[in-house]
Amino acid sequence: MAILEVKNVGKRFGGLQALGDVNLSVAENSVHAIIGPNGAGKSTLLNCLVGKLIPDTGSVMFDGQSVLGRKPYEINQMGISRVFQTPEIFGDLTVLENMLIPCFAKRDGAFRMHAIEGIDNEKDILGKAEHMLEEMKLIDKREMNAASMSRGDKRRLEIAMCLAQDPRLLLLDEPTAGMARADTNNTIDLLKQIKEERDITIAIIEHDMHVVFSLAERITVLAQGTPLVEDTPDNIKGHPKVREAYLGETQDAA
Amino acid sequence: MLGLNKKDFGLLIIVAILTMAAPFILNPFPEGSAMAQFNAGYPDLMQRLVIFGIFAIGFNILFGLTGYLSFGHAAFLGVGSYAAIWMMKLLTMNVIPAIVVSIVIAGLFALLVGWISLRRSGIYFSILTLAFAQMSYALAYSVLTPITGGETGLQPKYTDPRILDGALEAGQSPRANLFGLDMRASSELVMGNWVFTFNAGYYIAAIVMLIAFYMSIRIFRSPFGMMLRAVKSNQQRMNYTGLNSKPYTLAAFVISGMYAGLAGGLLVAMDTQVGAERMFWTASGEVVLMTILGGAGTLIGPVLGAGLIKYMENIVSKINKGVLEQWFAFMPDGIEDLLVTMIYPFVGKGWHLTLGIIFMLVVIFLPGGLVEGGQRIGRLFGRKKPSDSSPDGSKTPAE
Amino acid sequence: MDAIILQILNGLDKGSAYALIALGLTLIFGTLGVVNFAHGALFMIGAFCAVTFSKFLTLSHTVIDENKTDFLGNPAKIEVPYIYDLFGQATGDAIIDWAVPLSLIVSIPVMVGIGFIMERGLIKHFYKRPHADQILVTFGLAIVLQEVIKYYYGANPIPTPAPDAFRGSFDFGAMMGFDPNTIIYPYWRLVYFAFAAVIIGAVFAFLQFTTFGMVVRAGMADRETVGLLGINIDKRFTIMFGIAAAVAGLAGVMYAPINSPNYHMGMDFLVLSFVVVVVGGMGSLPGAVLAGFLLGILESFASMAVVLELIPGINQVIIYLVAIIILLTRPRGLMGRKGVMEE
Amino acid sequence: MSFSKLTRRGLMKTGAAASAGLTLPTYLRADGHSGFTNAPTGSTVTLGFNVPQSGPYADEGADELRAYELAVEHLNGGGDGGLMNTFSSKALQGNGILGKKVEYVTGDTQTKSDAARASAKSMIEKDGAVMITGGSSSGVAVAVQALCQEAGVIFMAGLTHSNDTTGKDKRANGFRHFFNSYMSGAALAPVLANAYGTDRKAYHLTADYNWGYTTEEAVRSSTEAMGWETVNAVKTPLTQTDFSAYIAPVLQSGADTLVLNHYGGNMVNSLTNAVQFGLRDKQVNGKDFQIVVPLYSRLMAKGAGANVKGIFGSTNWHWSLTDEGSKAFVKSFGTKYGFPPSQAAHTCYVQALLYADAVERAGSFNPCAVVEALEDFEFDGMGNGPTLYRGADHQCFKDVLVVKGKENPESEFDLLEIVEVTPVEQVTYDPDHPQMAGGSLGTCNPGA
Repeated sequence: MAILEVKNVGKRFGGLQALGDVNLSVAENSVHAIIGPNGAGKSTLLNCLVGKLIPDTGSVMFDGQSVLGRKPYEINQMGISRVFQTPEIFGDLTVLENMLIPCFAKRDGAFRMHAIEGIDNEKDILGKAEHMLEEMKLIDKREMNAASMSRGDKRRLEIAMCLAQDPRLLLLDEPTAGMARADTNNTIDLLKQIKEERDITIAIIEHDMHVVFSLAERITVLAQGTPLVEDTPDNIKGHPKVREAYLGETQDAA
Repeated sequence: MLGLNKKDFGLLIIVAILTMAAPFILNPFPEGSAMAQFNAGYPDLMQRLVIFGIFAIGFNILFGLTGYLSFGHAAFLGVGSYAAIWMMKLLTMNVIPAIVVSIVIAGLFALLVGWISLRRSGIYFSILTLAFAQMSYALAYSVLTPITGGETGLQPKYTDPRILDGALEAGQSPRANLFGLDMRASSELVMGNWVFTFNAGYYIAAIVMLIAFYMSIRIFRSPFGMMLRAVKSNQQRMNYTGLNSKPYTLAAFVISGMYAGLAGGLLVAMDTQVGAERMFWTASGEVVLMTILGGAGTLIGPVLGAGLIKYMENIVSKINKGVLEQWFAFMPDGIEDLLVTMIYPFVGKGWHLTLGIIFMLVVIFLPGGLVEGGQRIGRLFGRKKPSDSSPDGSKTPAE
Repeated sequence: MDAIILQILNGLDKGSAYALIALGLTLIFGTLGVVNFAHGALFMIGAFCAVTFSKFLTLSHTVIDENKTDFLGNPAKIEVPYIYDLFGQATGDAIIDWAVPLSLIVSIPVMVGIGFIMERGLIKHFYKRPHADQILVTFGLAIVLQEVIKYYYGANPIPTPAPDAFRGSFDFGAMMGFDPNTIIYPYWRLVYFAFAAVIIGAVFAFLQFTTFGMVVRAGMADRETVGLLGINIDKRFTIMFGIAAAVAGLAGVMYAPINSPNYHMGMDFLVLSFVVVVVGGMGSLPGAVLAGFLLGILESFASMAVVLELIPGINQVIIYLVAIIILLTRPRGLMGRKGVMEE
Repeated sequence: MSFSKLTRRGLMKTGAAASAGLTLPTYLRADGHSGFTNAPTGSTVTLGFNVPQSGPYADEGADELRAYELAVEHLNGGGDGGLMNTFSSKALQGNGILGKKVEYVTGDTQTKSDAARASAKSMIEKDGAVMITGGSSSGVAVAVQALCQEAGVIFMAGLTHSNDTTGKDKRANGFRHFFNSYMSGAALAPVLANAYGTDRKAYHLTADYNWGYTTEEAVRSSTEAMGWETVNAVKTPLTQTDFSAYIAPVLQSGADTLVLNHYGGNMVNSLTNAVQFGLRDKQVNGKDFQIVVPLYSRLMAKGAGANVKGIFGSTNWHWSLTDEGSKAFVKSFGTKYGFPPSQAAHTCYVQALLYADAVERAGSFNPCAVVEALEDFEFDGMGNGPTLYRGADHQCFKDVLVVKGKENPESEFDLLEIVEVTPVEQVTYDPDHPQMAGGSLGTCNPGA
């Protein structure tokens, strides 16, 4: 069953057709990768899914409900979490606080005037946050300012923050971009582990073929704003069209 | 204790002790001595110190936590003041309804201004708030004169209707009171050459300030407070974490507007008069300066900043040439003249100069404001472990 | 009709003052990323350059005139400017009369110097600091500067008249076929408008057509990249600060005959010029100029008696009202770039 | 703890309770209950001089302060005695006030009512001032006057020209020596009619706040009574610095006279702008265009420079007056400071002396006694001719000067020439005149 259904989505920026006629279906509990050369429209598509952009045409259904016209925070509350290319965390806050915020968002919704009771008294939330940190091996950094962590740790924290909301769909935007090989492998392992332990669907945009082929169960290749092929990794590897349009170019990108 | 952790409770107790003992602490010099000029323990200034403390505490909830720099907060103080004085003119000289109404009206006005201004961020937000405040000032000073008294402001008169109070004897000045306790009532304690004044109004204002301070600690330590700091840190992440930052910032804006209204109401309760200059942009700027000077985002910083500025304004501005000559009278004539000439430009009518220099020195050398200065001194002497991770964010300078 | 033409003329003149100040403010903001609250003070110092220069020209020695008495009944002391001794009375008077235009020559190096000192001594250390800190430190500096001026010149305005040749006003009405005296405009204000146009044009040309300007523009767009190219952008920014200070100062010099300078004239303009800059859009030079003229014209229209009868008090709030409307309809002002000072 | 309704320096009635819990030896003030705020107990008496020291009126404030210092010197027997020699009342001995040496404290009003009240309060509460005086605007005067009424001290207003100070906002503890808008109008109108004729069309520019309103009303009603027509009256914001947009349309309106109801910086700028527009070189309705400035001050005239030449206005006092009082004052002020005093300095000096004299005559610092001594007090020799401090509204009634900007000034102080000394009868009005209506003095408040 498809949890995310993208139908006939198109988006123009002035004279530029960023997305042509995108149809995409992400099956529940799968890992689905979207690849494509630079300018293929991957990020535009992603932004259409999370409410940052509104497509000109077509529909985006998540779990049977349309996400179009909803604000990012509403879409998030529906169960879609997003990991950014460069980790977006609360740099001025401590690691623990970074973890607490999604926990509160999960429990209290988009806004709650929760101004009197101290955080110290929220034992359930604190417990959950610390548990997540432990799981992500960040617990010894809990009092650290998030901005002062290493990039790898920031990435882990961001993923942990997304997971704390128990999303049904996790969107990853080039999660290993700019990472050293060791960090990349750690992230792959982390994502694999997440997949094993949770009922979660993962959609990933990635340049790095190593990452894609290690994780993905299905792959969609995007070129010039339209999907070229959609298939299993094994089939994609050998697909002549893909080689021609894409893989040649990725060698320098990766 | 009181829902606070040990450290915060300690801070609250220290502040409570300081405010309660302010009549002693602010009057360290004996009457008649040359240094008595520096005594600040008289009712009016003590009242102003705590009232502007409230104003700055409230401003800090908005600016210190969310990073939204409002340049129009004096408008809420002014609106609160006008609301309070009209309650005193129409209803009763009892300060309770005046203060309550001033909070409510300022809150409503802040809701309106915030709802519009928060559509923009950064400097665009600052200018929007400034525009609203300047319009309020300009209108209050001119076309709204029938409501605001314009240039001459409003004072209660014995001819006002005041439906809850009995009619005053002709010629009696109406006095602000709390169920009969006159705000201006004072007792004096004479100890040797020292005179300490205990003023009813001051203690009421101080208690309100303590409550306001306590509330601000609770807000800082609450999930709401954390969300506000999240707004400042990364709005993008906040939105993608399912949180709607608008109502959070609007709530912070309204709360700080209500604090400003409370300060405005208290000003009227202590000194029953309102003038439109209270809303001029320099007054809005002043609270920004108080907050940054003390340390934005810290709990106690704004109170310290407010205290410093008001102290300068009221004490340093009163040091005239005669006073200087009196100080240095014991020195040989030439040196006396030299000292007087050197110091004179910085005191009395030159107090603005000293203020400007202090602003510059603090920002240049203490980016975190006076609180950072205190921490440095503490580290120097106390060898206490610096509290880097203190969740009040005192470590990170304000944006 | 004639009333409308007159107010447009007025608005252009008013706007040229706003535009000049906003231009300097935007130059500093756009190149250095610094919010300079001391910019109004620079304008004020410019005006006081004119005051000082005319004081300097009238430096006098006293001659006791036994025939006249002063207010206490003592023999009067007559002040004779040294310049009379040098050039004779007629030439001396002519030079004194032209003090304001002449002081332009003096004020350029003075203002550039002040700009250099400010940038190297203070502002430089605040590039990486939060905007709030920049505001506080420059505000402190503005207070210090104006208090220093007040200490030496007092709080009263000091009359600094334009040369006699520019006294009176030009009758546009008669020229355009209206009744005489319906559209008159003072010569000096026309001079001011022309002067502002020249300065604005010169700044734009400088940024557009010189290599220096191109580097600075590139730096405004992306400081790091330009730095990577090995160009010493800091030095250029210092020069830019000097230019901005000179623009503000010259605006002040020429403004001195319009309103007698006083020590707080900078603060009076500060808030207004920030509104102009923001309405124009942070970091946009054409925006600043456009907004300056737009607000000037609107302010002039709002002060017409007919308009005031219709909406009492509109002249008090027009600028702020327009600012609110523009910022709500155009999120980044008229011509602002995305992401500049929105955090 | 029980609170006694005393402010500082007054005696505590029941303060003993306050010290009950303290182990240190405590003493109550030894003096007896004197029944009013800040009753002077020692050998000195403290006066509070509350003048603008920062902001646009700082120079005027500085001149006021000079006058006060001079007054204190004279009261304490120093200097040449100044106006004490010419003052019709001879109660002052030059030995302070009631034998107590006069001391003073100063404060900065910033020309803001809040700041003025704060500094007045600090003088009352901290320094024990028994009288507050000074100020350079009506907003401040009204605010501080109301404060002094509440606190139970006397307020001797400085420069305040609005009708409201002794009109709708008058207070029993407050007194004004300075003249007001009504008097300006009443004094100016006949002179204007005389000089410019009775069929003038006037265009008013009015500062958009209380003082502007009362001045416009006063000048309008008295000039209209002379036959002038008011073509238009436009309000200008207080914060306006460039008045071109208001002045440019004046000629189009068909007006031949421009009345600038502005003061301070506003007046300097609007007058400078008007002259720049060349209005005074124009002919309208076959008449020379004229400009009028209802309230003149020499300090402001100095700011406007040559632009004041030939322009009519009114003033409270001018140093070129030749009566004995004025001469004495100019002499002692000029000798001490090297330049002639401004009208602000004069009114402040006189107010300080009048207060001291009233205390001497009343034999008490008690505000109610002082009020009684000042009410309906007639005096002379203070530079304005015979003067009455009217009991009904605490306003001084005296001759008003109509002045004109001098064409050929002989010195930097010689900017105005006296055109006419309007006799007091012509500027006197009923206490319940419509322009003054709506207020009530109440009764004097001695405070504690």
